[in-house]
Amino acid sequence: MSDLATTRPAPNPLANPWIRAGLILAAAVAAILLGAQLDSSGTLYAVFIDPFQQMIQAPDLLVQTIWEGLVSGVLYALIALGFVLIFKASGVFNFAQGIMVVFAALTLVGLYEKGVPAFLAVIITLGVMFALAVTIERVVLRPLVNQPDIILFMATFGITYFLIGFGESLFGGNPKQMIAEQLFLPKGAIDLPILGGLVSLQKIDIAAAVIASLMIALLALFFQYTRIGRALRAVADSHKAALSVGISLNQIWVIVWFTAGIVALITGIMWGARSDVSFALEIVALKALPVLILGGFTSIPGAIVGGLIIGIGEKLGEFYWGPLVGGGIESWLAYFIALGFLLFRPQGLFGDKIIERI
Amino acid sequence: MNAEPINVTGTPIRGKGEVLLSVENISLRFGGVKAISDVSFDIRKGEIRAIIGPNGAGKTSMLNCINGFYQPQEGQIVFKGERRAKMRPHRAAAGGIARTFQNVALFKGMSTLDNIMTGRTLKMKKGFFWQVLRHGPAMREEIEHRRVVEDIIDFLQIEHIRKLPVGKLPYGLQKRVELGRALAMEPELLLLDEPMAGMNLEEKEDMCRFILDVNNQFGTTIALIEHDMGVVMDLSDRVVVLEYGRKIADGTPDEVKADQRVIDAYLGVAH
Amino acid sequence: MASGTAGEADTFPKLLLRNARERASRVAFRHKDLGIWQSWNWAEVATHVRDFAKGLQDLGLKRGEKVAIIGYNRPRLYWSMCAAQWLGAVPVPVYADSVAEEMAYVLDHAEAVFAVVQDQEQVDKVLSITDRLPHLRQMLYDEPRGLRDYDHSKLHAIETVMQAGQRALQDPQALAALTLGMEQGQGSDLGIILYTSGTTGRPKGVMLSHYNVIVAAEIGCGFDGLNESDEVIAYLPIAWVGDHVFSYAQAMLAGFCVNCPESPDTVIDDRREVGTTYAFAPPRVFENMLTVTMVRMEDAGALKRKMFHYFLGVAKQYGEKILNGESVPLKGRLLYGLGDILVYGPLRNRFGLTNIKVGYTAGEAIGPELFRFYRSIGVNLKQLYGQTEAGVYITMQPNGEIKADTVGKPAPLVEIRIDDNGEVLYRSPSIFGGYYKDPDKTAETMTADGYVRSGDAGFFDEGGHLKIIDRAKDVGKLASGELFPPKYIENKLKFYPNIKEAVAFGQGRDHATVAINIDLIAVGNWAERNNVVYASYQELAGHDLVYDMIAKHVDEVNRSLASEPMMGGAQIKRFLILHKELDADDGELTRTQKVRRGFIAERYAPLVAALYDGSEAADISTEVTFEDGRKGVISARVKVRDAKTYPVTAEGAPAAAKAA
Amino acid sequence: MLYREAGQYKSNYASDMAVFPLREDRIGLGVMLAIALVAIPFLGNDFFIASVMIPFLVFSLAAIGLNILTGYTGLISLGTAAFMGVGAYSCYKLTTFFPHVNIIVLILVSGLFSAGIGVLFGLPSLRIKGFYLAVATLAAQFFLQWAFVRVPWLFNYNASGAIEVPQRTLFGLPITGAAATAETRYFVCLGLVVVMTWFASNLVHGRLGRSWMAVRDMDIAAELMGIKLLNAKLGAFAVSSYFAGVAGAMMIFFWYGGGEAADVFSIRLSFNILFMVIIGGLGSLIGSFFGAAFLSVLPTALKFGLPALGVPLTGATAEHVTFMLVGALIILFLIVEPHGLARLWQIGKQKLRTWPFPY
Repeated sequence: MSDLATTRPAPNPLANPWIRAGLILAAAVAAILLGAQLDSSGTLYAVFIDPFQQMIQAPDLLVQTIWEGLVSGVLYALIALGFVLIFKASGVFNFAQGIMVVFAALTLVGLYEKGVPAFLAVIITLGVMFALAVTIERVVLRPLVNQPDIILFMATFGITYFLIGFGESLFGGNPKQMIAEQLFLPKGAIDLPILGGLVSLQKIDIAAAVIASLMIALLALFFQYTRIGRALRAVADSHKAALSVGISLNQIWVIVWFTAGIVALITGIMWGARSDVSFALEIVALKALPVLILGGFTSIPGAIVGGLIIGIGEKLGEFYWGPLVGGGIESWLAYFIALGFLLFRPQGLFGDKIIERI
Repeated sequence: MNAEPINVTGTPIRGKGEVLLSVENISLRFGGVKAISDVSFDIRKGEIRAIIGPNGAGKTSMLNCINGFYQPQEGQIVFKGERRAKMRPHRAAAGGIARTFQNVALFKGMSTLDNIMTGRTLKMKKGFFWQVLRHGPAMREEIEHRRVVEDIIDFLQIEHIRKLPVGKLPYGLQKRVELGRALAMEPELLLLDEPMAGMNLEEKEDMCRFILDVNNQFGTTIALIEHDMGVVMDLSDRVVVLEYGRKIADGTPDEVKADQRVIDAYLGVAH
Repeated sequence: MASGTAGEADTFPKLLLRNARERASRVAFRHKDLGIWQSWNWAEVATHVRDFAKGLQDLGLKRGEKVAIIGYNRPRLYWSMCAAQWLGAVPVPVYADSVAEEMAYVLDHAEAVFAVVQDQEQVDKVLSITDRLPHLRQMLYDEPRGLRDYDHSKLHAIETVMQAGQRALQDPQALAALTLGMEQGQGSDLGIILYTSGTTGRPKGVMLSHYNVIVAAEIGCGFDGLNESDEVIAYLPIAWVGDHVFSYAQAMLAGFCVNCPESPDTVIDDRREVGTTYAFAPPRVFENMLTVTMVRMEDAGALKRKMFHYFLGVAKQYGEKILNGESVPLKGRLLYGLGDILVYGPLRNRFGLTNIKVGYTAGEAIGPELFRFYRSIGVNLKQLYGQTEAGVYITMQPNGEIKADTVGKPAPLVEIRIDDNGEVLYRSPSIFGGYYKDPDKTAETMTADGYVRSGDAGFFDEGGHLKIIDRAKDVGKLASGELFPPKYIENKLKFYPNIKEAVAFGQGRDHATVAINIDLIAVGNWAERNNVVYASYQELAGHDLVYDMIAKHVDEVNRSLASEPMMGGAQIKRFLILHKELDADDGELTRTQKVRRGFIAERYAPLVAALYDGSEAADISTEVTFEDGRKGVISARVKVRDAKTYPVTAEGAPAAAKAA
Repeated sequence: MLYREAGQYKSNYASDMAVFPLREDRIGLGVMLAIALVAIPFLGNDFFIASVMIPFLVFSLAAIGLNILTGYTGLISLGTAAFMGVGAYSCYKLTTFFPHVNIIVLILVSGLFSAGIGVLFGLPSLRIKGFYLAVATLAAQFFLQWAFVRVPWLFNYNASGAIEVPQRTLFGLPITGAAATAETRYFVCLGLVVVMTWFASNLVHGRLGRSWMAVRDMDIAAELMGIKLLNAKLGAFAVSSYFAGVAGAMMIFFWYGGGEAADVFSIRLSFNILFMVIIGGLGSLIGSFFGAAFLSVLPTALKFGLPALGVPLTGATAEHVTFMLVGALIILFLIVEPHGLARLWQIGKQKLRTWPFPY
């Protein structure tokens, strides 16, 4: 009992000269940036009142925005899911998840372009992802076992760079069209009259949400009811425990990375069907980081909820507040949302409480 | 001299000073679990005070409260006449409380010398400008503190590992370096959390000697947690016994040894 | 005292003042302490010693009284010698590692009134025997650690004594009086008493005057051209005449710097840091360095190992010749130059011998291979033969005339005569004035015409170089009447790295036998390479394969004995490997690590019996003293092996005949 | 083998605490400086100096900055490029406000702005650690990068969004702008990098450096030693960002020119600098140089080296191969020597010291 930890006292932030200096600086920077953008008269109104008035005045637009946020949130969540799977089972913070999505999608499209039938291409792509998992386990993870986290983290950077170069030299750097139709993914939109306006829902988005939900359910079942799934959960708790169950760590890593590969492929198909398949997705995949921060690195529900919060928050922010500062705030808003959460819950929404022992 | 040989007369003078620190009705909870309930005791200037008790008695938590790492929900701590309910650890350090840890908490990537030098941080004043130049006042300050650190190294007999990274040292030596780092703060109150855990007999004897010498030579007040009863009884002037977060005895080693509740607690009776 | 004294300065305090005048700001002493080399120049040392002398005087030290000095090599302990000499008192350095018993004898015998000691350990040791030291009045210590609570009525820190002296000397009259007292000292005054550890019996106090020691120092300084720019590291016991002459007398005379290491464990690193130019070490130190070198090189990569051994071969071929200034073909010079970059230079660097001008070894015979190794890599290593009674120097090896198996020519000013029984006798201005309080022993040792009996048997070879066989009284005879030189045999065995010690028996017996101590480092390493598993020293020592290996060495020694004049009869018939290391703490070795043959024969009587009664093995249990002073008993069953002996060869026979 | 330590004793603490206590190391440093000052300008052509050496110096400085934060203080940052950008844009603005002040002064001052922004984004480091902190720095990266594009004031409302590097002189010699020769720019960069490396070395060997490392190794213990965590961490952020800022300003003014300023300071540059630090060795200044040399020279070497070896490469393929190689090399390095090139250097030096012994 003597070692049990408690939460540390929160210091009075204002008492610290650094924080005071920081706040003054922050205010100064904000003033400079905003001052350069806004006329001084309507700033407060534009920030705190006008957007909400707009929401109330045009609820259909609000619903539309939220729906779009929801959909991109689902995709963020899918990428984050890949992260969580690997992090839970092997403690590796897999920076390469984003590029695995691109790589999977590119492989699929590339194969199809080479004349392989669509569904066969899917199967071959799965095979490629399996081969990738085995290779990564053999070449990267096994030699690096027992290294500190940051080393493994950096190794996934290496994987990322390698896959970028490899993918580009195989498939070229140009954006490609996803073979959505060939995979019988629906096209077109459903227009719903809501709250006095029309809200347009893309069928592909609905499909994405459904497929994502299905996959999450499948994963849950897999973890809950299969021997391997249970072993994976055991390994998350303790590597030794997993070994005592009689499953080799190496196998587990292959399975986990392969699972993450499947998730990546599905994410890639969905994402590709909405926009192009290109390496730009790599940067988008970084959005999974704030999602993970919100959800906690080890929680699958956390990844989903986090993804939705980030997706919706981002779209609302961009739509209602973005124009105030010249737009494009989608590129960083997600991180600020996560940061805001972090300052209040450093361990994330669903993460385990941080215990400080001494 | 012809008649009488030179002999040793000095017995250490300690445990007679005024109260340096007193713990008043401290309670500490983690969520619903009570780690410490309503414990009071005091530490007098110049004494060696042992805190003993079975595992989970709240000993380390007690030390953590004393140096501000944990905030007790109830009660107060009076240190050098100053009453406080809350204190940041670095404030406690500035006030003259140093400590070592149950599981060695050294700075593993740094050398023995640098580890002990960090103990001097609070006493180093030269600002950023001089630090950047590392000449003139900054270097003089650095040398001045190096001298103090070398005295400590000499005192603890760790000359041969002066420039080695501490991460690879044997456990016993790490404990010694950690003690050195705490001593470098020139504390008034030194908290030692199981200074002899995991040591062999010889290392224990060395450590005992160092603790006594510190107390004796620098007049440092020491509060220590230790499991080895022999060591506790030999070293300490007074002992406080905790069990399940409560104080069950307080007194000289002999008094405590004779206390029925202590005997029960240690023999596992009457739980 | 014409040539014997350095001008006016005929005592050490006077030499010190001369140095303070002539080279005031040159560094005189360094001590690795608190992480750096704390330094004192001659002017500072002179002031400290003067203050110290005054402090001692005020504590009641008087002319002619004895001051015991106990501890490792510390500047303040050296200063205490000089401070005592300043007052006309006589310093008596004592081996720091001697047990209380030995110390009690020496301090009592010397009638020491003051004891200047290093630290708490020595204070405690002296305190534990004070009831046997009626003369002891005051004790001083160098390191105050742990001594705070001791009764300080008769115990003082050197620092406080010096400070008190300094305060007292503010009075110009006191200063004048103190200086006057010092100037009254003469070269012929008793300068120091050095107790010899002695292989048998009680230590004897060798009395040396200032004149004796200064002459000895002059012999050495002149012989090798030592000057004020030299650096020496003081790490051998201060009670040993060698250290006294090298680290005290010669430093005072030539004005060079004495470096005191941080602790006995850090000598190698400290020596490397200071880069000594003048070094002394007993053979075992050199041997140890070579053993460690070879052991480490075993772990090096194959290529590096090959290169290393190749260049050692080059060095063997040309190195000594180059050092001796002989002619060497250009190819040899080039190869040696390359080797110097790749191997010899770095090796000297690791040994801390980069700047070495001359290195000496003495005290024991050094293995010829070992000796040549150091010379071949460019270390000017020499042997000397000396004794405390001689103020150290008896013979020395002049540059260019260095042989591994002799100890050189008579040192300057030294005359040598070989007695009828083969014993070496010597006479020089530096020989001692007698044993303290022991006229009988003095008379035994000194001849009427002023020669000193060395107690060693030896002979001059054709080149006029002295060759020492053994202790004169130890050169015995077998029952057959053939010569039995035990040390000679032992040394031949000890030249093998695997053998750490050997003790030969045979006096009055039918044949020679030996008990052997293996070298744990070398044999342990061999065991590792050969997959020999062992749990303890005892187990390793008793291992059959180890016996086989040692048997080979014994066999080689026998061959070599068979080929030498007069030695053929002393071949080893049987041997055993001892189950424990011979240890000075158990009295089996002297403090200078020489074997005490008689004591060992007694202590291991059952083993010696087994060596002669033909049995295969014998049981033995011996009491041992652990490092912390506790005692315990070790028992073992020790195997005995037979060794092959060889007929005395033709080459040896005529020589033997001639001698006869 | 090259070391002769005998006789190199220290009789005072100042020399014992010197950064290079061994004479051979000081000689080595001297040789390297001589090569940088004399051999390279004499032997290298303009292309080599402008496309290899100047980038190397700029990256080295940025890597030192990140190393102070990540290697010495243990705080991961993925926003180095943005902090470099702050330095670059500050410097640009300063040149417009103070056209007569020497450019070197302005570059050094622009680092202060970067330090300020660094502190601002370092504030969360008190509450959050590890990967969580990486997100805070990503926020800085994306926000600042956005600002470089969206705040026209920063690029003086230039229609193209580019910033123009004005011509500035030092002792009458043009050191920035089109008229500045590669050599002069190189010498200025070299001077700045040498001086700032010396500053960094002073800092990490002193009280601040020890505080940083203490926070890195065991923050709780550091706090109980009286080290204020917030001060130590923000101090590290400030110093780190200062170095990054100066490097950023140097990058634009001495190397890149202002054309693509907003694109240069991208997340990819942040990653590259992080790789330099990791491959070079965390917590090692010399490692920062190694890492920078490795990663800045490698692409150039591949681009021109492979065709020279007879491997035909189009521009695009070369880029792809570079990516793959860099990725593979990162993994290889992490496997072979996770402590980076600096550790290899250390081991090599140790081998030379103990030569011919293996240890």
